Amino acid sequence: MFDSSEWLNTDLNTFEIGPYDYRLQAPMKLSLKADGELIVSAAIETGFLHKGVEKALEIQKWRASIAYADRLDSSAAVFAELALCLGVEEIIMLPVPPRAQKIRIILSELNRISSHLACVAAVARSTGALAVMHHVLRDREQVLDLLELVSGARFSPNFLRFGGVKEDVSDGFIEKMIETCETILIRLKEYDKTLIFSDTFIGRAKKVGLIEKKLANETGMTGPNAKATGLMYDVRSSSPYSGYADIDINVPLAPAGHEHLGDAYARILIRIQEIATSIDILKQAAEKMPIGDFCSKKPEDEIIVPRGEAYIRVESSRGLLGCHVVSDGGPTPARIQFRTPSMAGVMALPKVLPGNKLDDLSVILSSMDLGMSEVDK
Amino acid sequence: MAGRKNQAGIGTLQRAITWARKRSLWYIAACHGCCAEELTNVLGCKYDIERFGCIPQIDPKQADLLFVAGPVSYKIAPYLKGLYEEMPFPKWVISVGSCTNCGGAFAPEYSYSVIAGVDKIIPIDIYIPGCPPRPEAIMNGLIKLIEVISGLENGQKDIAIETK
Amino acid sequence: MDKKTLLSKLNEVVPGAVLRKQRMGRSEMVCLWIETKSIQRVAEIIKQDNEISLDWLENLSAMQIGEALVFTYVVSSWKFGSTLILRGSADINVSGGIVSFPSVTKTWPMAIAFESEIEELFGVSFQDGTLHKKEKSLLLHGWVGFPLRKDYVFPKQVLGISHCQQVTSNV
Amino acid sequence: MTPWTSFFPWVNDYFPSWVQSFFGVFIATLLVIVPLLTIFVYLSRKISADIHARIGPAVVGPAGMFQPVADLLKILQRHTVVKEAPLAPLIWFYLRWMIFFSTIAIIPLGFAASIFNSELGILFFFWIVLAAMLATMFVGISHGSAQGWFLGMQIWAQAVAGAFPASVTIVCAALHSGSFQWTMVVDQQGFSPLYWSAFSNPFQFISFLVFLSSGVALVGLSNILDGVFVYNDYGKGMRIILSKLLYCYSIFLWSIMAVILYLGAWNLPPRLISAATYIGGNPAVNITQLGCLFIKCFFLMLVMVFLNNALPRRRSDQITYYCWRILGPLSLLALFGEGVINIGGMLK
Repeated sequence: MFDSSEWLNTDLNTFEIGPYDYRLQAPMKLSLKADGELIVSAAIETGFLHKGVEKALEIQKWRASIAYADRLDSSAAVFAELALCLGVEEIIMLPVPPRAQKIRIILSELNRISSHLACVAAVARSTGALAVMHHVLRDREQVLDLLELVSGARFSPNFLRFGGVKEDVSDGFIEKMIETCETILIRLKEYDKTLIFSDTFIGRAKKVGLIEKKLANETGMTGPNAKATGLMYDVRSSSPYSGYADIDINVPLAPAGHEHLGDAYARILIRIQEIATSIDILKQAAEKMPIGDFCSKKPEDEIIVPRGEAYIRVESSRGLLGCHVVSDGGPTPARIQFRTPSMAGVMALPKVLPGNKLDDLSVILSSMDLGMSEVDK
Repeated sequence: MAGRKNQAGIGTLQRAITWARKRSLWYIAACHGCCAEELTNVLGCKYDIERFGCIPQIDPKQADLLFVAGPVSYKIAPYLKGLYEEMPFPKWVISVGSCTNCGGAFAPEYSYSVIAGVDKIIPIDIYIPGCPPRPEAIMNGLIKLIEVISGLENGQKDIAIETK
Repeated sequence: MDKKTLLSKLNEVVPGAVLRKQRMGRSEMVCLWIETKSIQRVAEIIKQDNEISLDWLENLSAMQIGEALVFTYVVSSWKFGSTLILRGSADINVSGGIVSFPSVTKTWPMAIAFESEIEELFGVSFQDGTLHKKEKSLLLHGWVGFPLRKDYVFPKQVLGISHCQQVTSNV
Repeated sequence: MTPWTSFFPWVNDYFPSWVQSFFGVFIATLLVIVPLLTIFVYLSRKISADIHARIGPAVVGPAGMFQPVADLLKILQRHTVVKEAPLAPLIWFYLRWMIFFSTIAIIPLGFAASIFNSELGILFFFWIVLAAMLATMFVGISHGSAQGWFLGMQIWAQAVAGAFPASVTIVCAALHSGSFQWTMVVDQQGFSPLYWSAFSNPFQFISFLVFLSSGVALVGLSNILDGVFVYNDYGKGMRIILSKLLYCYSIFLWSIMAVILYLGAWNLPPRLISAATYIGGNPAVNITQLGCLFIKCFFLMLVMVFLNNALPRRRSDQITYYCWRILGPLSLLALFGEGVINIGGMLK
């Protein structure tokens, strides 16, 4: 990354980029030392969005813990719900009817598409392509309308229950979902022309924010950021959970010799391809949707969780989301800990930023899609 | 020069200034966590608030309106207060979502690090309930703020926005 | 790498380290209780040994059960995709309130983030890990008390702002 | 005795000529430049909203027509920011503004109306824009903060990179039309596009494209950097308006130069000229010429709006690389080609 020809060996300017800044996607403090235009060293301070979710989960009863799992990170809400529900179901040994599993897959894939579209919109905004940003937000609205049609809420749906789903999916929903999938596939081609393959964007995103495979390995990075560096790990295919077993997923991966390996451009490509795979999964889930009841537990039943613990892995839109649920038989959970995927991104930042130009800071941060409310819990 | 005064005793110059203030509210958004996602959609093209003359600004010195969205932790409270102080008068604050209104899901008995209501550090003009509130609710709060600025008693509607 | 050979290798290299072997809840993952003083040694072995090569610390979570802090290391390997869970525990009421526990950042660098979080929320100081600058700090500087402990009492007032529900007059 | 004052002959015996030209400039600014720029601000917001598939300002007046008026009035009456500005950036800021707006005196508003019709014509314009960019750099440097210094240098590097190909293309255009004087340049071109000098020969077309794209580097995109640091720190209402007006005016200036040099400014078909003289005599002709000039110039300004709002934008070091490595040689090629054609012409 450091081609020494660009060194100015001037004395280093320090740039303090505070919590509220137009270049950052979420509040964090960055203190950068820059030699002219090149960033030399970066230090990050987080913790500004610390809400104490895990303490709140220990105070609330079991029934309310799903709503708090939503609030962990709003753009990847369904995944935290899914992880928590799977954990508790494993402790209670509660069978989940196959129809509910398919509905859960549909919900999580819709949430993944809306989270990736939000990341593409952020990258378009950071490179100045405001038109593409608005078009991406318009298409994201269609996905959010689907989530609202199912669960009534656009972001934190609070739709999953222990043992299944809150309500059945109305029959008009499946057709509307297939129709939205078609329009989004067409829109993806439109983004290719306006943003992805326009040479100004390639110029802005090429060799920017380079993450080597070794660094991704060292910080335990998963999800699109790691797939862009060639690190093949996807929980849906390696250890399928909740009905992913009979759905074949071709996980996008940047091949080893890829000329954009690990930079911001590869991350955006991987996210676009993940949207395509999610659409493919949605179609398969729609075909294989069995008939049956949607929840193996009546809403009015009392939730009694015996002593026990479980560790669940779920593929969230930012990577591996782990949930370690511990219950001591009481009415409230003993301990619920989330292993959030963006933590690896935050840890890797001080090693990714040096060597890049100061103008590219917002491109790097938006292409890594760091969910700060996930990191600070 | 005693301009012609209307029945509320406000001179034409003052009415012109309030007209200008309510029709061009440049806003800056303090985004923390969940409700911030709704603010990007409100800026987006389906629920566009630039129709009301609201341009997103990148610097508090240029902004008149501050959207506070999402749970405000004690660690970011001084910076939020600093952001509010940097804005020139006259300025207004809209608090989006129940986390900033009253602590919401992270009320004081459930969370130790979220301020129970941002009106403990900065004065707030409009409270928008919801967790997260729908974009229509945020726009309704904005229209309510425009009505408050133009001094209409509650219930009276802003004719220009109603007809559009 | 099945359980038998893993256990035998561990016992012969670090005798007496593995206290108990059990299943993790109802899943088929193996969970080994390790005595605190030889955690670093065990971590070293399972990472360097090329048949086991558990080189990715997936998750490090702490919880307080009764009077003890239990640390759960979920370790898996990129090569084989296998997962192992190590358990360590430490007594919580130590004089001065700060529990000391050996750190594993030397073998798994990604443990820095997990450990700094646990340091703040549980009041643990991890011994002789890599000297990492406290990059990721969660709470306000100088926060009194460790929030995730069971006996934690919520603050009455923080930064001059009263931590209570009723709406004070506009500041 | 400019044709504009032919309306009221008594003007000559009361006011000396420099007072007339002063009032000419004053009126030209108030009646022509400022309303044109407010229309441009409104249209740029409405069109960029349309590009983004949304409705632009729609509440103020019919289809949001008076939105710039509301913005203007709001900015003016806003209370001052707490920090009072140190002297150095202020001086350079106002100097830059004065340099830019001094060009109003020499804008050729129509054939006979150019108040100051000198031999230097086009070159005079070009060096003024460059001087204004230099003043911007000093605004940045005297700002004192690392970010201010850094952004000031960035603006100046981008300006110089844009200036070199622009100056070569100006020389090439003057070579084509024989002199730097406005009137001579315009006489070479006719009303129909075939006679425009941009399409007269391939080298002129290259120099037209190079002139436009170097204008984007020199003037068009600099607004992002201005708006970020200097005026915000001491952003009193009036200064924000000035910097916004300045940005729109610099685009207007550059597109007027492009129209005059390459797109056959204010040449009207003979039948239209005779009709205009029949209706209102000489001033009516001037007004139609002015209208023709501004319509053409308007379309070029909308290109700048499109570049700013729709497509992804290059970094400033990529812009300077693009100017030096691609636009520079292209403009030299155009100059060389133009020279060959002239020599060919002379030998004939």
